[in-house]
Amino acid sequence: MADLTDLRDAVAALVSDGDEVALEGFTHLVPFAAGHEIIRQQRRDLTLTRLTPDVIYDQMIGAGCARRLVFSWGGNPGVGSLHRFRDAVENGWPNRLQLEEHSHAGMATRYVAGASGLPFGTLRGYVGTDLMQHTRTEQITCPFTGEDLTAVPALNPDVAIVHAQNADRRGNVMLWGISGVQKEAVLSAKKVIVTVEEVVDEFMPRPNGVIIPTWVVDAVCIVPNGSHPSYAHGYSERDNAFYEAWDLIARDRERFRCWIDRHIHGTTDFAEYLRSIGGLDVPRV
Amino acid sequence: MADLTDLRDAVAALVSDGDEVALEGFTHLVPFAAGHEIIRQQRRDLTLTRLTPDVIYDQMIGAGCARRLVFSWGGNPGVGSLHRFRDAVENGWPNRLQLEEHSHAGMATRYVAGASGLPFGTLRGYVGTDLMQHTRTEQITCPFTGEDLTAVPALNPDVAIVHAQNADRRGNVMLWGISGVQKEAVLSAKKVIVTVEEVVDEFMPRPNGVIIPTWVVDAVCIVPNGSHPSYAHGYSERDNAFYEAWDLIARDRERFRCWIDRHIHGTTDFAEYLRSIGGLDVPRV
Amino acid sequence: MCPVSDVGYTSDEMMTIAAARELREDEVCFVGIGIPSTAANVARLTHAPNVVLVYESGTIGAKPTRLPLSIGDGELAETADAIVSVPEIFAYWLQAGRIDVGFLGAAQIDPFGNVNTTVVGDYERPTVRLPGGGGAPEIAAAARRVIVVVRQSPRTFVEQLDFLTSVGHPGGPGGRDALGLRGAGPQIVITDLGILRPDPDSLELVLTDLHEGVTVETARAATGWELRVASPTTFTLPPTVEELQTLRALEATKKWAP
Amino acid sequence: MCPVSDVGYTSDEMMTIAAARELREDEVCFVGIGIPSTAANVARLTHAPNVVLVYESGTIGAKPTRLPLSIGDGELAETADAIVSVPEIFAYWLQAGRIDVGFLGAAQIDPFGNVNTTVVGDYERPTVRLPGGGGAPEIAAAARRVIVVVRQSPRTFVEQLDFLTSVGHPGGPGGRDALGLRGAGPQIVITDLGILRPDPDSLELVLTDLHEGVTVETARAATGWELRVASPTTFTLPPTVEELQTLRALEATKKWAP
Repeated sequence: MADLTDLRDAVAALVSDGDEVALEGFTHLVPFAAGHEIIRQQRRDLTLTRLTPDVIYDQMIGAGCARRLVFSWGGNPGVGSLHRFRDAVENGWPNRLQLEEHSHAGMATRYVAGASGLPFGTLRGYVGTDLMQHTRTEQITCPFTGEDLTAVPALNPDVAIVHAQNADRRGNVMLWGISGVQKEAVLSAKKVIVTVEEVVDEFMPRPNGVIIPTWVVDAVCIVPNGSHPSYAHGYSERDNAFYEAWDLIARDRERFRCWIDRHIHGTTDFAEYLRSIGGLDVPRV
Repeated sequence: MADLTDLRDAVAALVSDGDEVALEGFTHLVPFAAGHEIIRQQRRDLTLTRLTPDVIYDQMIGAGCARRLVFSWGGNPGVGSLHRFRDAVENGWPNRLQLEEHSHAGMATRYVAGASGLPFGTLRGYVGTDLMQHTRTEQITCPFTGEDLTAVPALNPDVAIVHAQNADRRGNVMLWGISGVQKEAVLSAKKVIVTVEEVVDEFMPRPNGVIIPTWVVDAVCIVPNGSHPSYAHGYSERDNAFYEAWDLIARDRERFRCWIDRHIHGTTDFAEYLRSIGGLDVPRV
Repeated sequence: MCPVSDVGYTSDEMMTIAAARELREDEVCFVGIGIPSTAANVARLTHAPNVVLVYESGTIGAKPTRLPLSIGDGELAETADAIVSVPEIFAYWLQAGRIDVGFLGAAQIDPFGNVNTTVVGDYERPTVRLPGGGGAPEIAAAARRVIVVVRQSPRTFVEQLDFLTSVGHPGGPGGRDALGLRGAGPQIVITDLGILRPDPDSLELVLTDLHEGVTVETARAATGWELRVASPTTFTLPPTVEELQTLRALEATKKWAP
Repeated sequence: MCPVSDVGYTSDEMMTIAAARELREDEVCFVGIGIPSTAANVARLTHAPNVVLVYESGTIGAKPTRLPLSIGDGELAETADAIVSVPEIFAYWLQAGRIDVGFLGAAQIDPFGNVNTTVVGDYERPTVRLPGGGGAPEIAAAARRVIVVVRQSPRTFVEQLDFLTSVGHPGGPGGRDALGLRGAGPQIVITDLGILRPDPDSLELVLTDLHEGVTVETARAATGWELRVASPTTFTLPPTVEELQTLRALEATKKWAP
């Protein structure tokens, strides 16, 4: 059974220095509040795993939380580059960042293998690309047809963190809309934190509704707007101006540092953070 | 785009003698109307594929449609034996039936591989059982950990047939409730027939709603109660008395033959069949 | 099957209730239709209200108010916390090691808890073609522990299986490890006569408990091999009033099912 | 990027519209954000109303009324026929060969249509770290055919990629077969200057079409290798009024997005 708890306590209890942590959400339901809390608690040497290390990982990498990044596409979605990610890779600031790079299909296959209790997954992929020289894949031969395919190792992060729309009072979790790899991330991980928009008495059927039973979740934390500036289908819209503003904030090390100090270290939780950036409805630039 | 068509025409056009045909539905949404139409059109030498060859395959096997059965559990669910299946295997009546036998997990993995365009799937299974001596599995070694696992060959039936609650006017299909392996069966097959309870203007969100886009379906056929005596969640209840009555009908070759002649060959479609067995609400024994 | 004896309950009722007692609160139980489903629901309605029932049709956390007629009964879908596909239930839930307890039945069981549900006689020309493995082979492999529930008779309790469908403790100690199986296998076999458990050293099934009114001789006569008997054997606690009422109320729901 | 020229439309608009024209009615198109998404929606709103747009976020049959801001825009979910998980979209839909057309962009492209979106410079110490492969490597492998849309410049059209992210026609004829790739690879490269297609024999990209007002010399100067030019080259049909209005109306929707 999941504990209904404060996000601060959940991160303190479940995320340790050196852990492999997967914060998932495919441009939708990105768990920003949890990422901020990890920055606030100054976790270090994390392996950050995620298909799309967008603004959330840019913040965590720039803040020095990450030693390693396992990913398939690192950009500011719809805007451009992730400047902190680039600065870490290109210039080693604030520290060198080891990369383990895959394709989306490869990462998805790895999570599926991890969620299925298998040590590897099989796909048609990578063949002929330079990715193969830089990442862990192996050729695997179909024992029935003799065809050569690609094997990728399972992902089993220490902690998976996702944001969802609802939990019920027993700690079951429901998310809907674009569901990305969240179910697989949760089921592949050793420990699971879920932030939710709200607790409801009963779940309603929803398009692409995904329910995660309480007994595979360690902590459920109520954090309204906890995926801001991404969105929670049915609750909020993407704050596109923030993504655009981030391009300017993250371009400059000093400006970035000030932003992190003021808005993350200078606040105690996500509600205060949201107030500190001026609430949800202000122009960002 | 799927054609909205008559079930008779769909079976005539899409199911041929000698085909591998998968009628799926895990005790829910079992496509009985389509199975009957295959009997009515006297298809022969079929390979019948299905996790749970229950009453529907008992009827098709007894009627002489099948040369081969690919399956994982053959019983009358909640009642007992499938007498026609047993008679075929034990006594070769009406003809010998070749068996390709797996576990549910293996069959599910095979459909997933087929739906994914892979020639095989991997699972932890079969090891230590006598199934391995009687069916196609191979040992496969994880190239990362060295661990030995089991590979099973993909399923790619010539035709998949499922029953669903709804289609929309463009031929998109929606089913909900217990969804079994239907999506995988559909996506693994070369041709697809779907029978539905009704056509609706718009789909509603439903628990475990599964939507199959029109462009992967060849024919959509409106057949109300088309899964009787199984059920369609939201439309009908299981006719348990029929399952119990089937035990008596199928026990005896002559009684079975009379039943098939009268109720299937003696009717032109499923609506007439339902009337011939006395409608939906009568005691069966 | 068995008439109500002078003790006021049938041997099948005793078997089902003994099985129910094996489930503990909060455990996740992979359930098949029939006695396993009845036992699991008795447990849920008595001492283990938060036991999580998983059916292979993909229903997780089902809380049926009547006994399901099939593994894919709509009642399971309507009362479940979540419904998932059959591929998912086997891959993400069973294979991944999330199931605490698996319930198996058996047409034949051997002294090491290996189970046959496939054929009696030769595979190619069977005397009796049984339903087959279904979900059982992987439940036997992956569930943290397995409970077998089966009526005891010399036809069922056999020295040598006609077909090994689901793996128990083949060859005794180390057998499961050698096969790479992750679950601990059958820890208990509950019958209409008593309870058998693997001997800690040899893993051979030993009669450890006798139900009320059953003698060691009866159990031996119902076993197709030289049955080992623990000394002393324990006597099963007869059904409590609550257990029996709960079980009978559940059984009565079959009549008002659709 | 480019100002509206005296012809009344920009070169980016011409590029997007030329890409839109490549989509045919009823085709299933795997779309990335940016120009591919814009082009696919122009096609849907003009000559191909039943084109099926699939986004890697798992939305199948999306019919956005405004341009999505990201690959996982809520507008895609709300207008889709179906939403599925990311593992499913790649395994059951792309890998299984259900995608007719894949749209790729490029940071670098070589004469055989191989694409780099990973790094400029050395992988370990890149001059520019680009986003990486994302969905592109498997789109390039599995889509029945691939359309590349990219602005033409010597920095982008290079003889030798710094990194091969997505496979075109490596080594020319037979290259894809040797790798076991199932799709036919890039059949067309649409730029702001014109259109290149693989030579039927060598599979080297050849300039076959020039957009209005563009000369062969301009195209050559924007290409980092000795560009082969078809003779005669075709001139691209300029945007029709309907095409241009549709495109501009779509672009305008970005302003009223959340």
